[in-house]
Amino acid sequence: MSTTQKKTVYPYIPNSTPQARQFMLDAVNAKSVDEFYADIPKHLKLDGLLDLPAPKLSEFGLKRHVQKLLNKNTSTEDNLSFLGGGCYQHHVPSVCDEVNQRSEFVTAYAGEPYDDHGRFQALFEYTSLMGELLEMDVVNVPVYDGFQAAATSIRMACRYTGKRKALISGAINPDKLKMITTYCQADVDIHVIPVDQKTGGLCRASLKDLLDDQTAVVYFDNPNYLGVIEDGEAICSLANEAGAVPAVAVDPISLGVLAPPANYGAKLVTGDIQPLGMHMQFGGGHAGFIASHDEPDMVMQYPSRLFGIAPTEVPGEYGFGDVAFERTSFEKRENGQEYVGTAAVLWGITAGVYLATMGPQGMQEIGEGILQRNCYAKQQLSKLPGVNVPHFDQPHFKEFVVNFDDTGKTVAEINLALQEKGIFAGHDLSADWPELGQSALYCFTEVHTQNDIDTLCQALTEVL
Amino acid sequence: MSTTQKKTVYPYIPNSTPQARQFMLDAVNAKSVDEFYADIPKHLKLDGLLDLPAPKLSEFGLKRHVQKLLNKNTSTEDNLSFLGGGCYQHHVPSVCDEVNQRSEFVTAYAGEPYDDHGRFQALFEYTSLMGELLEMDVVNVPVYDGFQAAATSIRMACRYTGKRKALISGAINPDKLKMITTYCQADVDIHVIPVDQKTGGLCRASLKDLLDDQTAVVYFDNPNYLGVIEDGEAICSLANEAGAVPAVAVDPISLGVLAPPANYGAKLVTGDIQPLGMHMQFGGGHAGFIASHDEPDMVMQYPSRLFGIAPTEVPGEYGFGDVAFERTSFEKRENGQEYVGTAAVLWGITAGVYLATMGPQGMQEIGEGILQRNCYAKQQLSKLPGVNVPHFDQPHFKEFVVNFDDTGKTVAEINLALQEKGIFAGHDLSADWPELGQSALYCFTEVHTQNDIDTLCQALTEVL
Amino acid sequence: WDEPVVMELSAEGERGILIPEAEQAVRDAAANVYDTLPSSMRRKNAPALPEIAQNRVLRHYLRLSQENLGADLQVDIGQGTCTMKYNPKINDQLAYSPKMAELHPLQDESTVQGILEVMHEFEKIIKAISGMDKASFQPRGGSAAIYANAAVIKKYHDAQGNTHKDEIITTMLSHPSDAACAKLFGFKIITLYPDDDGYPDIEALKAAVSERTAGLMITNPEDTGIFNPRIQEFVDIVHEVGGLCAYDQANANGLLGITRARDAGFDLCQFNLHKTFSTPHNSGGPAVGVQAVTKELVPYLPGPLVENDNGRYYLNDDLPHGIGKVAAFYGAASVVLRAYAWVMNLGAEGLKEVAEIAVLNNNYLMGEVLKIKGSSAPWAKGKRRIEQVRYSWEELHRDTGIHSEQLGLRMADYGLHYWTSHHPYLLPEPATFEPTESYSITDMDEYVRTLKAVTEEAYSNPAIVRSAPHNCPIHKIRHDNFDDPERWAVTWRAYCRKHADSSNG
Amino acid sequence: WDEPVVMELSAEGERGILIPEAEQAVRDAAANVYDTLPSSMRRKNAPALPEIAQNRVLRHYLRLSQENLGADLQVDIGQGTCTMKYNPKINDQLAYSPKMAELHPLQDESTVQGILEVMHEFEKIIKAISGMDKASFQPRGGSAAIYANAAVIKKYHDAQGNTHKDEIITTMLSHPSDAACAKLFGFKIITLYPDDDGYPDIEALKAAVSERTAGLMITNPEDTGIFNPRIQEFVDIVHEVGGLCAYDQANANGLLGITRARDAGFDLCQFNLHKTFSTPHNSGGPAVGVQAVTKELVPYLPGPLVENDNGRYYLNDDLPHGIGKVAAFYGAASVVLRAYAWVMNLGAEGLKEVAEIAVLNNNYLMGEVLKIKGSSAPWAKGKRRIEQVRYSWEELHRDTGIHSEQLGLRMADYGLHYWTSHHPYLLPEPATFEPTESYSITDMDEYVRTLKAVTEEAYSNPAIVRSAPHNCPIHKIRHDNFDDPERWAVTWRAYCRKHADSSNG
Repeated sequence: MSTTQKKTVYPYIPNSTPQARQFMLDAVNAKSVDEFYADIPKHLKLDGLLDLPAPKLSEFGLKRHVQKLLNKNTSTEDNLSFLGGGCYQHHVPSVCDEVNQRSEFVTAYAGEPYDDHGRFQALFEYTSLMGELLEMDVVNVPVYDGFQAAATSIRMACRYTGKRKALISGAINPDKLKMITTYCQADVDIHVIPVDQKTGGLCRASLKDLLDDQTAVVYFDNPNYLGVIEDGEAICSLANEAGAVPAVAVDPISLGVLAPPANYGAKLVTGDIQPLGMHMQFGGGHAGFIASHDEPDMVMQYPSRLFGIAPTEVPGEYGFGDVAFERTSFEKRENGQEYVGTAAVLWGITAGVYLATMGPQGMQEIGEGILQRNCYAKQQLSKLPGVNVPHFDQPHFKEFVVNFDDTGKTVAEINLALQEKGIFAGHDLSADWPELGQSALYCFTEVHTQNDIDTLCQALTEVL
Repeated sequence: MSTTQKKTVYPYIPNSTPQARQFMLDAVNAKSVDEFYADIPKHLKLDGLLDLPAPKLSEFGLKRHVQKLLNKNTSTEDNLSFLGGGCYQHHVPSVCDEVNQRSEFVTAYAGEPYDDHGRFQALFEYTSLMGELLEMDVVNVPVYDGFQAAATSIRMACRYTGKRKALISGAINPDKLKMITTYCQADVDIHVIPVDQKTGGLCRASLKDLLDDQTAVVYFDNPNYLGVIEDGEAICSLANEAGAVPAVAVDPISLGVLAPPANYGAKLVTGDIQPLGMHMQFGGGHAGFIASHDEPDMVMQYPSRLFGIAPTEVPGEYGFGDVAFERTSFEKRENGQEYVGTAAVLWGITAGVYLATMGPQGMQEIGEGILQRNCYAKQQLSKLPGVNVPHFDQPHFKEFVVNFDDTGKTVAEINLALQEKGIFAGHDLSADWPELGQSALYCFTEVHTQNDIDTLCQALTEVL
Repeated sequence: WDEPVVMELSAEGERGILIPEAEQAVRDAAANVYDTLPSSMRRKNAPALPEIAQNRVLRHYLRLSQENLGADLQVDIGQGTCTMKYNPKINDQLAYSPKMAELHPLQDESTVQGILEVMHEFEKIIKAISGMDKASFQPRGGSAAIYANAAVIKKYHDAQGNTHKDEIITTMLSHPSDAACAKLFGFKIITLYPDDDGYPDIEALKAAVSERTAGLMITNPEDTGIFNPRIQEFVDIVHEVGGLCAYDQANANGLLGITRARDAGFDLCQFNLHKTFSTPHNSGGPAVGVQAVTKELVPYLPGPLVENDNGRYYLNDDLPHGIGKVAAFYGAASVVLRAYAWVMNLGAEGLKEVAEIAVLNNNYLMGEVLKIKGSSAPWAKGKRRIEQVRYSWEELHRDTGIHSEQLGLRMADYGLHYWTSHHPYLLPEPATFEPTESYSITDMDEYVRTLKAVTEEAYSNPAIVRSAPHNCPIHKIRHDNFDDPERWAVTWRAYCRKHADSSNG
Repeated sequence: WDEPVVMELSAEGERGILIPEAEQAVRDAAANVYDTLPSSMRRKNAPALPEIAQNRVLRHYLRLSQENLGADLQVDIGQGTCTMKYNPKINDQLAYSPKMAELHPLQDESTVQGILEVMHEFEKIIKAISGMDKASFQPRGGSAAIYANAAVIKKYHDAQGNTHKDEIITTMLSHPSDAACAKLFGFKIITLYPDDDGYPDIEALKAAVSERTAGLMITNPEDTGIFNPRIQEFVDIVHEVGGLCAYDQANANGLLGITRARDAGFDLCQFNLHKTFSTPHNSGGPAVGVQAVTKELVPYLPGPLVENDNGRYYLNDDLPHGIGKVAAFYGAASVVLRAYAWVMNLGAEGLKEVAEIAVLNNNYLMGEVLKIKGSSAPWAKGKRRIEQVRYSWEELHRDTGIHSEQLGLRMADYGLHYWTSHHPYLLPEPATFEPTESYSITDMDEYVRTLKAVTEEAYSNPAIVRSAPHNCPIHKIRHDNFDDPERWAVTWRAYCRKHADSSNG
């Protein structure tokens, strides 16, 4: 009656039936699978089974087990969230989910431009759409995330200029700076440009001091980590005058209303496409882009794959393929540029769907709506007793710093109290940015209604 | 700055741009769309706009609005549920969701066997898989639900025999009986066979009394509405001896362990495929099947579409098409059999996926597991003070009656108390089945662990 | 793909999924579970289902899905009368939420307030659109709603003691279910044919009505796309003899916010949510047919109705005079949810835009189609159409010998749908196109361009059209297997039995 | 489908989606929002994105998806080394849950205990499988984990003051990233070539090691499927000179539960969850490369690590000696979730079954492939392989002039993948097949049958192979557009600029 005695046949392993196993062993004239492992020395072979938890063999048992774990999480659908700091809550259009959950894209990998034509075209379209947003002619197949893109852009600039001094704006995500430092350690000398405490922007005077003819690159985020929109033109001009490459990291969702860095002199532009249709996924929705003008010397510095368009033998038909493949480590191992591997193609396809769905007007409206909400939130928050917005007069996109020093409470205390009211408050900056005192980074996007902002203010009033 | 003044362009309506509208008006030489409505008398034309709520024009606004409504629901994923009574909580294999959410199936409709070959094949496979489960050669394209299938089977039997007396087991969902009564009113005389209070099964003696040579059909559910497995062979024999068609409604998920009605003499078999891979959806996951042997006189009684297989002009290739289409109201209007229309094809495809995934062993194991859990639950529940299982000694599949008369509490009171503990208790039978006193119908399937059953018993102990 | 029938994929012992086993204590308690079972109730042999590993099952069905043309994949204006419009993905997403998908219909009302509110709010919307006083979402399809309307007509007359009323009048170009469903209740069916202009013949109606007339069940516009301007007269004529009038609104897409069933005097009507309200066709259901009626007919509606008592929603099944049940539980609630979301996204202005663009698109398309040699739009010459047009290829057939159906098979080669029409063909060589509001000018032009190319083939190379399809998943099917009881096979087991020697397997 | 580039679908004014507008009060408050903005920061012209209605966007991408061959759709054993296995749908479903998808990485740890627990539990699993003491899921891909390993090696030696250690040894048949990532840290790369039997050359290793050796980064089995039996000697030799050994476990699928990295003495290793642990390849990521190390190297790991303090999970970023960050936040947590679910479904016995069937399948496949005329499996003659085989069509090429790559293009005509190998080709006319545990005997036989048919064409009708593909979405691409800066075009705007006259659009 019970089947426990019988060997388990696994639904994911067709040939786990005893019949199939025996058939194949017979076909290859082997007594047991051990024969295939003959090259593994006996003392390296594991005795017995791995020490793993008892399996949930049934799909239902597995589902229930994992769901129970996930139910321990409280998500941003459960709570109202004002967290930003590099990962953003935006509306994900349903077409993005529909396309990126298509089995054909989910389970594809490294097929050729013929059998996987659709993937190549979708990626070429992604780079083309990004190209319009950025007003640049070259955009890479996505790298891991904005951190990676930034780090690579700095190395690219150094190779391009043949110099090794990099000036990096301090108004940057501290983790990103750590990543860059590790990534560039062998070939780049990193200098951090301090933040102007008054404006929350890069300190222009310091930049001038640091900048010299040995400088390969001036790198800054715009909007920067503190949400401030930098005067990119002024900074890029300084860099260009000094013969350094201006490299700008940008939030692509801002580009319906903010100028693309190419327009104010940037030569390398990077960023993270997570805002363009990716769910946050606890930080799993990131992918990085690198863009430049179509200057061959710069193009040859890309470590990433670049997909180009070309006619086929049939008039009117397009095909796609790798541009200048010999740059890559796939082709030249350690003599290629940096390295390349599986990164985040599905998010590139998705960002393409996002931009095609949004169109020029959608991008303009979403940018403007975010500016407006930040403006309103700044005004409302700074009305609360003891609450200050230190860079109130600066232009902000999406986020800004809120200071609580005058309330006599720590951000940690305030955030805990808000969490009990179902609100994920702004990210606590006090550890990484002691100079800002008890401050938090609050983020407002198109998902926030006036009522959400008012709810936050009301809750803060009760908490403070 | 604001776009509120401009005409809304709707994402779902490409030609809602002013440009497109004007282009088409020009092309057809019309001044305005009013011209197309010239045939509608002026006084029938609506003045102004419909009185509807203000729209949520943005996808995000819409999503948030509807999610807020849905969040007022508590689902069977939130609570532990023991509800059955015709709609059942089973595990839905992920492949079922994957296939029935495929855009190609979701948005298809009435294409031809060539352009929609996949849909035709998937449906033919569904009927073929059901045919194996039922051991019958003819299975229809799904009708609306098991209610519809039962009602139609009764009319089919009457047409087949040329008689109009139908005996219907009283151990039936009361709503189903209502549906049958309305559906059959013009041509069928309905007689209800009472329930044997002791066994919870159809009263065999009454059946014998009611049965005569004018009887067209003896219809019963097996397992019946109270969860009891009827002695189908005994009942079918009586019907067959009297020249009546034995028509049995069966829960298809029971057929890995229970005999298919064809094996005990049934000539028409119906049921609902909701258990075979459909989410409950507040009752939206239903679809009905009707099956018979391949007897031409019976086949010609089907109102539904029947999909057959046939070779094509290319050897080794199959195609699919409508069998005996001229039976239908599509072809013969009021002279066809009953009527046919859009019903529940996607659930048919899904049930096919379910059966192909489960295979013979899956169906056997799931049936056995359900029998076992019911057996255990019966034992545990009847140990509780004041709790009785009136048909304890009968074989049950999936559900059984639990009586609370001796607790001095009503089912309504008990269920409310359990609900506060996060449990959806068994369906209250006291209104529809006063003869059972304060009783409820408890359902146990493969989704219930021992711990779930014990949790129920513990909660009942606390509540009683 | 050259994909076998699923039964042919079986490999002994393979599993597609494993089942949660009962715990040891449960199995022990149930050691004798089979003993109470009559032995004839125990299944002796496992069902001969195939044994297939999970990824092979999936691969099979994914391949079949790719051999199918959903509206999402092409310009689906060739299935006239079917109203193939865009089914927004956000609505599907919402419907897949566990808060919708995992609701049991017998849960306590306090735990399903959200979906009840949706149903109640959507009923208000339907009332606004139709002018009716009450609506039911029980019927699981358009024909089921027609059935429910016929049942209400029957019940109403029974309640009035109108036993003499045993005739229902419909038109030849109304959906066949209007006739078939009425017949189910024992009504005699009187079918009006179109007059020379394609309008339902009012003289024939006058001749048909009598004391025996129980009701009129009629579509408007009919599948010709021609609106019957005398519709109110039709209603009045039937009302005069005490009959009820049911408006089959399967073709309502061009009329949303333009005119309402109630305004023309109808007593009942029905909408197909999977047509007019953009819910997916799902390859042929699940669906919802909305039944809406005037105050006078509310007592006869099927149960339960969704009611609101001071903000608390509940299901009212206390309908002693009602027709009872027409479906299990409450119909397909998740379809109602999708339709609600669709209307809430558009609002009153948006619905009117839907209607107007559907009609504008249709008239634009008609202009383009009629430029093709061999085509015509008979009846109501020179008049505009509402949301679809019944065309005729009579001239093309005369010129080339090619039938409308053959054009359709050739269109399939180009990945486009093409539907002739419901039988019987009142017009020779018919075809019906309905662009809805969901297709752009470019889309329509593409369809017409292909259609033109096919008709040109009919003139220049009729053999290639006659032998189509050439570029479909399969080639021409041998139809003699479908009507001969000796040869038809509705299941694989029947096929194997009847065609053992010719089997490919 | 003959689907244009998305930019060509634009129609003036169309919208794909509408954006939630800020409320009037918000807009009023922000009336002067642009005033603080430097004018050069304001975008002057809207980006030249296409304007497309929603259903047309969707139709476009759905069609592209159908022009793509996912592993779900075919017998994907032709992409050797890629470990194309079944990606269970249940794991995707779980990952799409809002409780995973809608988590912000900076939420308070108390609100993300579930996903932290998953990561912590999965780390235990990785520890069991590798024998290592600690694992990080930060790297967003296999190469990123190799990068992280190189960084740890660098950091370790820096911390020890081993400034003289500036060489990394790898093998020519290890993944190119092993060489490239080490190079990033300024290491000099020494590459060992296989010996005559295809094994990494131990004599060459002995010659290569020195005081300067910082470490060994090596795959085993290499992409040949040949297990290096002297692997422990390799490790010992490097350890003797104070180097660290990193095991690139990209090819671990045949070794799960069979042998562990730690047992052979390795200090670091890495796994690709999207290969060995069945998470989807996603057309090339997102992915996770697991980095696992011995106790001694834990201080150098990237942060944060997931720790458990009496049942409370937290993120430990207090790693003063660590390499810092290698990715934003915590890598791709939903990929970890899927891998966790996969292992939890199989358990220890299941993982061993995975390995054994992957290896058995591979050896069965090898037997069948080698029956095809013109094929060979050079190196380690007559020996069994682990999970894949590098084949050579040298003989076929000699006989017919057809290259391995051309066979691949012809296989594409039959809807099957075929991959030659990473450059450079150490073997002439290489091809690499890896059946994994996910394919059945029938599947493998089907693949081999097609391969055989293609090779027979090479012998009988080489022209048809040489001119392939014939049956793909597109025809042969003119490759001269990809390497010439005057002609390459990585975006549509570049294409239009450079090829204005030849544009199809």
